[in-house]
Amino acid sequence: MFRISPEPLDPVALQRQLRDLRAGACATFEGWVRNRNDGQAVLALDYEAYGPLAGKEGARILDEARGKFSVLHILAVHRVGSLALGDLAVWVGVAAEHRGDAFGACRYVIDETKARVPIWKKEHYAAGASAWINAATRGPAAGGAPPA
Amino acid sequence: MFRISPEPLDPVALQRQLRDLRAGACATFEGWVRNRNDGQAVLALDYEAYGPLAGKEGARILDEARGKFSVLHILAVHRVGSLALGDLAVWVGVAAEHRGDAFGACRYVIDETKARVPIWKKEHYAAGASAWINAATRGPAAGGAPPA
Amino acid sequence: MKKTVHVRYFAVLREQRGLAEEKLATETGTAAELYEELRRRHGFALEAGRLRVAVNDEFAPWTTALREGDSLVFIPPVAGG
Amino acid sequence: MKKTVHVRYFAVLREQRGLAEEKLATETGTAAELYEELRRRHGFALEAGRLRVAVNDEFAPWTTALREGDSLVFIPPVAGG
Repeated sequence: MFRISPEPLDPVALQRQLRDLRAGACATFEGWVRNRNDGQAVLALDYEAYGPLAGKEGARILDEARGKFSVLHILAVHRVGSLALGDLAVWVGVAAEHRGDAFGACRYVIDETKARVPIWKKEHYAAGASAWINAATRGPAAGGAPPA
Repeated sequence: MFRISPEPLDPVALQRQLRDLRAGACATFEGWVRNRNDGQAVLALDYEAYGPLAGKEGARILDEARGKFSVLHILAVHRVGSLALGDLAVWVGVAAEHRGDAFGACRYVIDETKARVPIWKKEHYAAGASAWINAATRGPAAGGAPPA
Repeated sequence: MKKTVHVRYFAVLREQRGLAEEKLATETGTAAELYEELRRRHGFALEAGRLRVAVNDEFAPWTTALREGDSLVFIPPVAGG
Repeated sequence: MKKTVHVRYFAVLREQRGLAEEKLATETGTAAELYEELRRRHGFALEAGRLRVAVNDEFAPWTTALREGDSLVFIPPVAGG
């Protein structure tokens, strides 16, 4: 299942949903808010999602992963809202009989999620500006960074 | 750090040791005791380690991973003793700035641990026999499986 | 051929538009034409080539013909994770 | 050339030997020769080619010459994880 969550994620509760006596391997990925990006000191982040389509596209990614890898359970949750440094932004967990499939599916889901799911990230910098990531244009930053 | 633990592993406490505001990615791997192997129903496992050398070889693997990938923290713990179905046998966690390094190092550590660290696994089967994994010889199973 | 469509804005477009959604009466025929009209009107920085478009909560070609009551979202480059 | 060495047994070798460790007086010269002697004596199923050997808690070549007081471990195929 793929979910967008306005509430903080609980990795322990999430991983519990993957438990299966047939599984020999569980791979998880957590994306954390880090304090630097592209050389700038980051203070906080906002994530925003286009919920209905994010849910559909996420579900398609999970289906694709199930087709490419032999897995028992996949779960992915992306946080939205205002996040602080160190906060958990995205959690992906996969249970499989064998570790190759667990790693492969987990990697596939996070890679495709970042590339395709309509979620946006705005970084707030120590220098005072803020920017929507990936939205820069050739002119001034497209993210509302002040001219200063 | 690489450790052998006779006590049950606590993934929450382990992952807490990886926290770092510079980290954008955390990949973890858990090896679980599964209820089948090679077509046989498994009831339980015993793990046994040659502690001093397991610790040294594990530390070398972590050093190799640090050389191959850009990581902030790596932690790996392997359980020994009698384990039940679903129990956590091995935990590997990696925090890194970027996810490619986190996944790569996590995969490297579990692959090399399984291939090189002197730890052995005895499976107990529903059919009554038991066997040391990988220790089979051309003759009868080398693991003390009864002739029945 | 005037039709009324519903547009929701996210992220950088929401900020540049100054609102999250609006109902629009338009004479444009396709999603691409509507985006160009809005871009001119509101000065959106991003070219259509950097965006995708969703019609009625599903990805759609830019050439999709607009129909009365359609819901549109112009999707800036995503950045989840 | 008789020397006394300490041997610890793990996993399948521990079970086939029936004990976890022992002190041995041996006239064999190398780790490989000692394993063959023990294999003949105790009927170990695994050939040396399937094993590795550790001398004084470190992997060592099978050709390592035994010295008085050495600690040896014959390492069956590993199966962690």
